[in-house]
Amino acid sequence: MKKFVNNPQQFVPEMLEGLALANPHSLRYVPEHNLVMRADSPSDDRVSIVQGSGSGHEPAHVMIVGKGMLDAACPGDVFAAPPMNYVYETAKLLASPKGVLLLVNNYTGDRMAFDMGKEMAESEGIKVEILTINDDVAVKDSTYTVGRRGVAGNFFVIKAVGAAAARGDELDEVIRVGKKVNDVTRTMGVALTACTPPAKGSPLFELGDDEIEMGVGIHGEPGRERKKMTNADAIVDELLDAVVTDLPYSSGDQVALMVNGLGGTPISELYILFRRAHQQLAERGITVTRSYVNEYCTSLDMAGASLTLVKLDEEIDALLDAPAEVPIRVF
Amino acid sequence: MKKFVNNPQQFVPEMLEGLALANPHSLRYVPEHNLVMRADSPSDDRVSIVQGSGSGHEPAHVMIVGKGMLDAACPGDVFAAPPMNYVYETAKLLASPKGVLLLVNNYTGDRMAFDMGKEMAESEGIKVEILTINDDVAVKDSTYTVGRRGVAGNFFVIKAVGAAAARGDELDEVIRVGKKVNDVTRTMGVALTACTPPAKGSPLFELGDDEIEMGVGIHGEPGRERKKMTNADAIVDELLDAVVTDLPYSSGDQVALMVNGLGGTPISELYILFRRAHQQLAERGITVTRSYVNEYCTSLDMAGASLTLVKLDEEIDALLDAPAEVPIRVF
Amino acid sequence: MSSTGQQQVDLVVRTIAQAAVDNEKYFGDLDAVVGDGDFGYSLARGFENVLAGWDDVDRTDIGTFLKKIGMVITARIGGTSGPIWGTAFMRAGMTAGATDTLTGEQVVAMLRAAVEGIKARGQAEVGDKTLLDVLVPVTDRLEAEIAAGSDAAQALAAMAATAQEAAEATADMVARRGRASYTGERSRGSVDAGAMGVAVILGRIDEAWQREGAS
Amino acid sequence: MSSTGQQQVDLVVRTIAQAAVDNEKYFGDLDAVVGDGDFGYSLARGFENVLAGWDDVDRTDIGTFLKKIGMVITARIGGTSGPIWGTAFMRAGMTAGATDTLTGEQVVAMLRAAVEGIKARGQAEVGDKTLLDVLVPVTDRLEAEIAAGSDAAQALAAMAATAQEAAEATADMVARRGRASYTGERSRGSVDAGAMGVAVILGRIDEAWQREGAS
Ligand SMILES: Nc1ncnc2c1ncn2[C@@H]1O[C@H](COP(=O)(O)OP(=O)(O)O)[C@@H](O)[C@H]1O
Ligand SMILES: Nc1ncnc2c1ncn2[C@@H]1O[C@H](COP(=O)(O)OP(=O)(O)O)[C@@H](O)[C@H]1O
Ligand SMILES: [Mg+2]
Ligand SMILES: [Mg+2]
Ligand SMILES: [Mg+2]
Ligand SMILES: [Mg+2]
Repeated sequence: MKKFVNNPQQFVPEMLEGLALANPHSLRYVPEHNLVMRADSPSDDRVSIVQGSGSGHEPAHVMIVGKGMLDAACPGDVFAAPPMNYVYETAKLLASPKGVLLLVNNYTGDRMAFDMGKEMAESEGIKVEILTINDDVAVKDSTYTVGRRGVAGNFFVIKAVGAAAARGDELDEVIRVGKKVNDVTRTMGVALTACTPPAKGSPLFELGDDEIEMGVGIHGEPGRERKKMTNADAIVDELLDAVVTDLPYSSGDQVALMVNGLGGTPISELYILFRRAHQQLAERGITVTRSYVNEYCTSLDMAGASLTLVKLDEEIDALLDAPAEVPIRVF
Repeated sequence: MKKFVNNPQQFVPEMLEGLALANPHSLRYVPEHNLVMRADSPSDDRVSIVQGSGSGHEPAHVMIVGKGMLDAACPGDVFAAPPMNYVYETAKLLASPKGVLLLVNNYTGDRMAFDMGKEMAESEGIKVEILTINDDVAVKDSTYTVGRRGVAGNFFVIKAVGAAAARGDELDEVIRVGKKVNDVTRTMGVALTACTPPAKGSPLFELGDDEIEMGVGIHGEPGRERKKMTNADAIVDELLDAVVTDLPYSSGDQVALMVNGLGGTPISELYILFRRAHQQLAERGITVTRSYVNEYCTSLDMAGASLTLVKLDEEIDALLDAPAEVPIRVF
Repeated sequence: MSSTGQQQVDLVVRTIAQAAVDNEKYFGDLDAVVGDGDFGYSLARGFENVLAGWDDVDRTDIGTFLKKIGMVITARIGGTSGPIWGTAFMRAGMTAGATDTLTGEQVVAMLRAAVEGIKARGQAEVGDKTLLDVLVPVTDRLEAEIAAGSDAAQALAAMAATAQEAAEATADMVARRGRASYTGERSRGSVDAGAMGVAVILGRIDEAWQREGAS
Repeated sequence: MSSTGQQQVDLVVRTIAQAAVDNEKYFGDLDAVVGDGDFGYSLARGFENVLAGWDDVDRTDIGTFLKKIGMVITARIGGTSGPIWGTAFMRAGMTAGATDTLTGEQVVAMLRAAVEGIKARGQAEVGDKTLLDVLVPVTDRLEAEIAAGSDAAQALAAMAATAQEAAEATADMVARRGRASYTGERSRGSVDAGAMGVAVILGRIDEAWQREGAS
């Protein structure tokens, strides 16, 4: 393993320490609960927005804590949902009279921890709700499984509920907005290489030199199928077809298009994917009016990408357009 | 090679096409000259700022064209300086009565192309100057070589001259500011893996599983020495020592600290490096007042990072603080 | 079947904790096949905490002791395993209650309570390819051994054997719960990490008991 | 030594262009050792352009022809090679002037002019480990061959041999110009990409000439 790591067990705390040092005025880091929060949260005038999940998806979610987005991120260890206690402590620290909204990507471990944490917080009189995000179309929803996974699309839910909370919306209204965005958001990803969790020290799975994993999860979970490597355009076409036909998005729709890098893919390649996706959507009569090309929700150092579509209307467009101020920035 | 590529020869044009599609209102893409420019440039009231260089360093420089930064980027093919004609055409398109400033990283090919392009533009009455950037301390300057390389530190020069140009400064003044920033900026990088140029299709150099290249160039050029892999803190200490002692930066200084990812390293690891660098600078009595942790100037998909320091004074701090609006953004 | 006291409970729980720490890499590799590879890491970090606070755990009675262990696990272990394993220990402790000794029948009742807790927490059933597919047959086997008049050592040896078989049998199942379930048919062919984890740990308890359990 | 006309100039330039295209990978690999690996790509893309516009190049006279070729190269080839190779062709063309034939002495003068152009453009000298370390001995050799009364074919064969030796000798040098110079002592031990490129191309010219040059 060649990574910038000291003690793999300190991977997350050291990262959070670095984040806090880089943002001394805007962030507060609470090491006891592995927690990063806005220095000026909670506020009596605002629903507090909290996102929890395993680590290893940076910038999601610790690096999008800030004005107009998250009040706090409650990360677990790499790829592991936070233990219930962290959730409980986070809810307590972020308690606002307007309520706390816990955003949870749809994974068994995360849902359990947040359900339990919520119950404990409620038993102390804190107003808490959970909103589950499940945008990944890779694996067909079925009664036998726990439902679709939550992946990069959660950025849009966060942005929208962050904007709604910032303008003072009540908890119910914030939840309505978040659900609405989740309902029109779909994602699928592909891996060119496996990621290497620091504590494991070797690739999480084996992919041949000419193989890709179509529909991969952001924790390296297998997806739809393992396929032969092909060119960028063909990969986009397959991802896009799966995403477009799922909602479905149709001719006349205006959409936000996100090309999200999974950690090891340079942004030059992401724009090559974006180009094709934009062109193919145009062919289907779908207009891209908001563009997102960057790393949003990664899988450590995995080479790969995901495509996300959000169907826009005036309300969602305005929420995505609202200002924000977060540690992940360029200047 | 597993990369998102169609035809390797179309790597740069397809990326630029994607970039233009994602920024239809703010950017103009001129395929004949491989050029990306602000849609509203040139302006009679502003010196035009142009950066040229080979491609493969994205987001540098095509993704930082926008208000407060570059008026145009004039990229060549991957790792190859643009041909002289592109430079000449760019200067013509960006010609402003206040002048055109060409920013050039210090490499033989780039300097030749820009010198020749400048001469040609001048012969048509265009006011053009060149500012050379050379922040890389990896290889000792000597009369035998062509001088230090220009690497990630050029972001700070761009940001400063962009801000100076935006407020209407004259060309001389913009150049003064740019030189001033370049003079107090130092960088060194390290590679954990080699990058794979799309047209080559295989890694540019061989690095053993336990080896790193200390002082690597952003085109994969060898640096100071090949060493055994070690932990994150030890790597930071070596980079930082080289950078700090070069200017030198000393106790009482206020600095901007940049941890720049080289393309294949996730941002989580960059924050682990930042943490150590910040702590070690504090031990030396050097205060970090501006923090930059992201990818700025990459080397395709290379895993690795560079550290940059800029010694701040009020003037530089204000320029770095000025607003900007560029395609590389999160929301 | 003779009764079991705090000393034996200590032995069993400490063996579980030590086995989790010792098998960090193996359990992680099992989880990497169709999961995300963190099962070993999560268990190891959590049970390290159990061992670190070992001497200070409240031992007023066996029920209290197990509930406290459950709380440390829930507080410290992330992922799916924290809530699942924490719930199991807490339910077992609640069922044991304020007692200093346990009969075989009581242990069966505790295991049944743990199973019910896991089912409720994970909304999982036998056959979903989880640790339940080992825990349930193991509990059945204990019940049968008691009925047949086996002593604790005999019962444990039998349970360890059943666990190993049951864990291996999960290879033929399709995962319907947890992260592995996303892969559908592709989850077939490899054993469930949690199920094999329980089997390995039971093997270690069996060994430890034969060595020290009677003392 | 007999004189050379446009037909032979065509042969030489087309051979250079074709050799650059054919050796893209090899030249790139040479440049990857202590450079950035793009030398082959840059030359190939530029000379592809030369070949694509081949029939339309202005052939009013040899000087004009070479200058036009130089302009295509400068316009199309990036990196260091564009300005360097473009300058070489333009200087050679300027020295040839408005003529339909070239004597051996004229070719020597053209090569000297190209060398001076490269030196000025690259601020490089013999011994800096660049293509100059092949071009200069090759020009000297041509001059010596002419003095010795060799014909064009003999001279070319001799030049190709000299070029190969000179290119290999660059392995012992430390780069003082170009990207390779950053590596200092570490640049020793591998040949210079540009120098070996010129040698390979000269070998191809030699072959082509023996095959078609007399016609
Ligand atoms: N819903 C569930 N109910 C019961 N057990 C489960 C459930 N989901 C997963 N498990 C068990 O947990 C194990 C995985 O644990 P762990 O790696 O901690 O979870 P995660 O998927 O969150 O990374 C699985 O092998 C399985 O035995
Ligand atoms: N300053 C210089 N003057 C003359 N030739 C040079 C100079 N620098 C480099 N070269 C030649 O150019 C070759 C490299 O060309 P190329 O790969 O296009 O350059 P770059 O370093 O810009 O990628 C070297 O092998 C050398 O022969
Ligand atoms: Mg997990
Ligand atoms: Mg180059
Ligand atoms: Mg797991
Ligand atoms: Mg080169």
